[in-house]
Amino acid sequence: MNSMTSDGYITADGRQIGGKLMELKNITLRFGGVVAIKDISFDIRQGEIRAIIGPNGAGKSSMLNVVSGFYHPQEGEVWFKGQRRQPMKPHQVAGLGVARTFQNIALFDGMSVLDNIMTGRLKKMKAGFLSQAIWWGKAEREENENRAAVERIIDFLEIQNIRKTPVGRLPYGLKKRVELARALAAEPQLLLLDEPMAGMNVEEKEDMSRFILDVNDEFGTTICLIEHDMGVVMDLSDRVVVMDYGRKIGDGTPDEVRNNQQVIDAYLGVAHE
Amino acid sequence: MTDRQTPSGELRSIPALLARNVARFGDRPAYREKEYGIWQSWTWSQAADEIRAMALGMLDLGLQPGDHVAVIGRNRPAHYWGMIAAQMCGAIPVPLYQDAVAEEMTYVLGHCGARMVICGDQEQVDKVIEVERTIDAIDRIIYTDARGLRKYDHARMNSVADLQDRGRKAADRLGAELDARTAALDYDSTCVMLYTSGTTGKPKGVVLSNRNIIETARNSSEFDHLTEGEEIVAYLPMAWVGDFIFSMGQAIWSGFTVNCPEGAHTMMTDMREIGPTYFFAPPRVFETQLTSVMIRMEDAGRIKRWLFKRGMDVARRAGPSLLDGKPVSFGDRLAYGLGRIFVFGPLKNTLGLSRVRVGYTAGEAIGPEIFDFYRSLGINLKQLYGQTEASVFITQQPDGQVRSDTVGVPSPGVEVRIGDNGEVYYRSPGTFVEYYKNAESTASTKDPEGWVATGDAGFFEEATGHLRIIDRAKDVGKMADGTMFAPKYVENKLKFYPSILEAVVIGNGRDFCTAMINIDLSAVGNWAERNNIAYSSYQELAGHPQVYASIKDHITEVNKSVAQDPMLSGCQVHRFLVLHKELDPDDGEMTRTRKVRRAVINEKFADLVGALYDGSDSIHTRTEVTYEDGRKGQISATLQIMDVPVFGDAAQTKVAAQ
Amino acid sequence: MDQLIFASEVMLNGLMTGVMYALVALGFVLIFKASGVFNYAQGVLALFAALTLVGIQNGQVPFAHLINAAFGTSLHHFGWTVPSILAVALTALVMVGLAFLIEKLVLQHLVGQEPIILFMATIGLAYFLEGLGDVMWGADIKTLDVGLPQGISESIESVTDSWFGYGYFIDRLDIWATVIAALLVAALVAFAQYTKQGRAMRAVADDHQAALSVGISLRFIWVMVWSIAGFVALVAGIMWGTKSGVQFSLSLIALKALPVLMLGGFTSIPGAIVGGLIIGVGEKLFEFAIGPMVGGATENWFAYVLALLFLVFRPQGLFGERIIERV
Amino acid sequence: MLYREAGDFKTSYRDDSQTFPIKLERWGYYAVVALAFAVVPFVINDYWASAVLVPFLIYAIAAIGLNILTGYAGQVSLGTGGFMAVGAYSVYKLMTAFPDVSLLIHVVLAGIITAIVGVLFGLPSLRIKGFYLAVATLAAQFFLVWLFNKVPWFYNYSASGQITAPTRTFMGEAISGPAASAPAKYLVCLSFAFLVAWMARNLTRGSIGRKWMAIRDMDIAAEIIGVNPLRAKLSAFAVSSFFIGMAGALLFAVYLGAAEVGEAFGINKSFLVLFMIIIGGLGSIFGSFAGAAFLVLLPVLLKNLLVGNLGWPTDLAAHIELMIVGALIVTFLIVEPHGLARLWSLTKEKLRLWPFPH
Repeated sequence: MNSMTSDGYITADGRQIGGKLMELKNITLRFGGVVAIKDISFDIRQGEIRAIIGPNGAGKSSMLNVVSGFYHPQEGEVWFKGQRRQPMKPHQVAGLGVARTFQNIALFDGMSVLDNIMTGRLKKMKAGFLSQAIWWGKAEREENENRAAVERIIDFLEIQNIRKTPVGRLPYGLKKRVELARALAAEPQLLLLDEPMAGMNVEEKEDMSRFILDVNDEFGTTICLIEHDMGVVMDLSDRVVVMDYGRKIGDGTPDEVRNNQQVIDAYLGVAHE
Repeated sequence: MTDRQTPSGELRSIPALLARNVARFGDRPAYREKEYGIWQSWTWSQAADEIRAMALGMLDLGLQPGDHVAVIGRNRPAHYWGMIAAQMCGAIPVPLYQDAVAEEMTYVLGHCGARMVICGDQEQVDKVIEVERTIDAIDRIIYTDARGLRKYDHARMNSVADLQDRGRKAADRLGAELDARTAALDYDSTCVMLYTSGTTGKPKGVVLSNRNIIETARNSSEFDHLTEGEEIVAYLPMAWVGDFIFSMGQAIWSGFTVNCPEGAHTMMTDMREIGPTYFFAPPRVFETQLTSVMIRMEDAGRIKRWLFKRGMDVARRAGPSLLDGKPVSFGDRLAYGLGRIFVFGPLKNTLGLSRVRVGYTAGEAIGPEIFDFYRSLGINLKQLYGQTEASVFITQQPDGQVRSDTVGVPSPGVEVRIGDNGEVYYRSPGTFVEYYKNAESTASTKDPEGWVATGDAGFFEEATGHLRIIDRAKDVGKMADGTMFAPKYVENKLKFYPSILEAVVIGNGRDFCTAMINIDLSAVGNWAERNNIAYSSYQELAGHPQVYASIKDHITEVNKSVAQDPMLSGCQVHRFLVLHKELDPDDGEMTRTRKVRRAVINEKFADLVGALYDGSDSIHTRTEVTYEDGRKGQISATLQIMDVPVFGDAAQTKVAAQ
Repeated sequence: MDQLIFASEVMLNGLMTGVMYALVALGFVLIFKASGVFNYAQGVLALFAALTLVGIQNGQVPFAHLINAAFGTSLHHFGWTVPSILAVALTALVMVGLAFLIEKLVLQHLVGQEPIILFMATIGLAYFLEGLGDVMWGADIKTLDVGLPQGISESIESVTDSWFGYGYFIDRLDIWATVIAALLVAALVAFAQYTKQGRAMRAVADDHQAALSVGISLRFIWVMVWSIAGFVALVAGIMWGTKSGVQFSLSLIALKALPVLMLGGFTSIPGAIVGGLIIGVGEKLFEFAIGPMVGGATENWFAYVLALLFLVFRPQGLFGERIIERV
Repeated sequence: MLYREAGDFKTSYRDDSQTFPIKLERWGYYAVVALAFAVVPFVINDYWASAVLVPFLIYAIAAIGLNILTGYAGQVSLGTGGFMAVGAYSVYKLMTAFPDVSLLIHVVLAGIITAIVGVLFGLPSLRIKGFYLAVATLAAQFFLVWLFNKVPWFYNYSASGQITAPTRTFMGEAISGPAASAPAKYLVCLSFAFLVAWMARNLTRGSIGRKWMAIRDMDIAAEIIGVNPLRAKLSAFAVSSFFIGMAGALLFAVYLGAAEVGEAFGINKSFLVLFMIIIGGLGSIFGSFAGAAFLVLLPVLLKNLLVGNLGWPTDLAAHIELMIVGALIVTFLIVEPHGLARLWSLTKEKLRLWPFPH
């Protein structure tokens, strides 16, 4: 835990970044014979915006799934909040304060925007079965308290006017925002964004970037995002990990990465894409 | 008028009234705001606590009596509270237009020397910080919405919440001080300062005393029997006197509820949810709403459209009379009842107007058809006439005496007289104290007896005693015999006919009026085709006898109606001609905004004017014109001049002329 | 020793029933593979086929009841009878027509719906067809005879008797049924493997889009598989019908086939066959061994419980493709 | 058109999330409840009770139960008949074993027993999905029916193998057995239906309900945001079976009076209830009532029409009914998979926007 307080750093825009929130040590992940991730190590620090980039098929998604605890690497260790994380069921990871969004939106189409976001707070709702059945006491109180919390997020992401709309009817951009809202509702310490800008037009991307920055600024949430669109990431994130063919080929501030030969090769597609 | 009695008790200030409301309506809702998905509500006592906390906070931050506190932001309870809190500290609230750009703001903030500025959000804060570069009077910024301000330097900045914490902490220390200052407020101490969005020159700071606001609020509330049960939606700019009277003056006098929408974009839905019982909107709001209704109905199915049409026909026929309690045939009553169920009931409901008991429109003249549309739906929409200097009310329409062409009778406590130049003067308890730091324009607007010139010309109808506004006073002249000459009044009546595009009425200082007409080429051309009248040019069409005939009929009609108003009967058009060319900005005959330049026309068409008055029945003229490409050219034509029958006593003056 | 011999006889019977199950199950698998529809109506198809067959054979007037009820007439038979072969052929035609209608009126409009919706739709279809069958041909139990030999086969009895001193009791019909079923199964497998349409069908099963892109008409495939299913149903109908008369209970063979599918996997033809045999033998043995202790009639549920337990440990069935979850 | 919502605003989340947020509907609801409890009992006669209202209420309970499992939690079950049987036989055993305990308590206990059985048969749902599960639930159906058929203990060794409900009273009124009056039966079922609907609404509006729906809409995502699938699914099975069990108990004890498991709780019962929620609307409590009403009334109407008016033979009518029901199911699945409930809400939207089209 001492590492939490030690070795922080100051970002370009003068934010104080804390110590290690999560550290991945020599992670290797295989599917059957296929090696998706080969011996990758990096850390995510308190309060920073950390990006994992790389060309399609570089293993970014697998990496994020390791971070989120959905995949269990065959080799290597995952340290979170100063403790080694043992393999666990996905629904247990949520309890540790990790929330995520998905590359291809994973909202609950049968429910309204509000209900979708409310699901983000399920872990916080403890009312007993009976109390809920008769909707008395704790159940109702808890429902209203959490609604209030969720409404703040709705207000923050400026989606008041679609509050009661079924998510099925929403355009793509808004769905992404609702998904972000759902993740925020869990008040995570670590927020994972899987290609938050995928398939967005320019101004949607700008909106999303603004929200990501605001989230980090307003709630001090640590954010780890993966994205293959290099441009956006560079002016968004404090530090960037670059992956290619399941290996780490670069790690550092956007500028450092930008001038890294291997990265340039990978992106200018010496190899593929 | 200074001897006007003060209202019962010692209710000589807004804070005093607030205290009264806490005592009288303590648990009734005072303010609501749509936020976080529901209508957050504050009872009068809760609001009073919030306000007191803010006031103490301001005190703690060193606000002095007589300081000015600017408020910039959308309608929010916190902003209204801020103003009351400032008053409690003996300071003067100054609400500003939130869309004002930095320069305007710089002037105003500099002019009033605001010590403290309450800002709605980051945008406003940024502007104020911008202003601070040039103005150093400001030493505190209070903001309501913290979003994005986290990283700002908070040395001289507080959030409202923070302000209130300070206040609550300092309660024991400063409570007494605050009460003292509040008690010190009397009937003639300044209540608010409002800047008139000056169309000409710099904006002027209108100083309104507690007397102005409270007397006006009381009189107008009694006039419309407003109770603590009313619901209003506060959405008009806080800097505008109207909002201050409705959402502050009347609200606190009658103790009714002020509802603040979530934001501009949700205005309509919020309006629908609340369903106000007392509603004010400038004509354009009603216009846009009506158009949107019509557009939406276009998409409806045939049955619905038919139903709507039928419903509205009935409404137009029976609605207004029912509203004014005039007798209506049983059949119409029945039809209207059905219409209420199937058409206007739901319609009013979707527009959020179904609970409106009293509605006002003012500002500029509202189109009769729009006005009637809302009236016929059974909405008691009325007109009032007022201005900032009067704390709004000069005249207003009593229930059951509502018409689209008058602005009603003098509001209670207001004296109105028509100057000999036809200009409307008023004197009332609402009459403003002064223009801040601007003695001479104060003097020029308000004479020693307290009469204020509105700058509008108008007259009272003998029959009804209702005031009718004719024109801006400066455009109103005198005939030779001294009767009023109001060209615009007549011209507007003429232009009401589609075939008449422009009309220039002449007669200032003359024995009788004459007119030069421009026909509307599209309308008349259209008419010509239908009656297969061949024509090659505007000039030819303009000279066509049938056209002349129809124009003559129109003018005759107008004369008839003008003759109705004794004061204006002198303005009947005795002779007219149809111009051989269209009045054109390129020829300098009109402004770019298509306002007639009388002077230019008088000298350019001097010969025509002469002919109009020397009794000749035709005149040959050459006129210089500018073509599209800028080349100049000459056109010549022989114009026919026609006499028009006139009515009433105006008939003699004509005889006299010959 | 005797126990063993009895058991073997039981197993033999089991195998023969198993083949029948396999046959019905195959109908499901074909439709499922080609159209992703889990066709609950399969059993009712069999009933409907059998009813139609009988009806045609005896020259019944279709909808006689309805017409009589509506117009107070009293039609029942045309008064002629149709030779079995012809009747079977005609019935087959009817089944093809039915397949066509089903595709046109139902499947077409449910393209792209979740499987569960399609499943429920076929339940509705089952109800409809059952009702239709009864309205067309009447609900009374009918005997069906297309000339299949019946009764205990003495030859087998005597042979086995001479071998183990105990004569197996085996119904000729069962033997015939088994043989025909086996042939049909073989034929279908061959069809699926080696004919053009068969390959097209499998292609559709594997990937609709791809199939479309190479110009295979989904609608044709569907009509085809439903016709085949109809034909299979017809055969099954004949067997069961001959054995125990044509009546509502006949439609329950579908319910028998379901566990077979769960066991074998909905998408696997060999699975259907193996599953069928396992269930057939399993339930007979279970009834033979445990039945008496719990009051018998265990066939009703044994297959299900077996399949259920099995599924819990191998959700995709014996030969079904593995289900992989991704984020 | 009918709606007048101006001025109907919410100042607390409590008001905003109530079941009938719109004033008009709230009053309508109160009116219906008042009517059902205060007026109907005095005008009801035996025909209406036994032909329409009582079965309607009982099936509504069952439909709500199945809707919890299938409509909300997305787990299709074809075992409803079997679970109703569990309810029926439990209540029978309880009634006969503890004659002096109130029947109402027995009904609830029967529900609880069914809930336990339901959870047992729900276990496979953790491994198998969609119609694999649907088919698997048939196992419950067949096994349970067989069980009650073959084990004499369940039907107290009665010669006929039938179970017959003895007369039980509540506050002196006979509510089961031949002596029970129409109003008594009606009121008992109404009270249960009302409570069940109310509980179901509460459960589905809160966190449990959201867990169920999350699992239904996208189980992996649900798991990642922290829903424990085991708990969610089993709780759905438990609640669902609890309601269905009570429905079975009432069906036997109050409505039928005597039952033979095969025909009273056969697989057709399972389908009947499934059809009710398809036609009524998956994931809607109102839909459960609508569906139940529809499928209870349809046969009555057809019978009156075909047999009563046209004098057609009963069996023919029955077969035509089969066809119609089947056709309706298919039509609904094609045209409006969300059933009557959705149709209703669409109409409602139109009315609220009236006279505007959108």
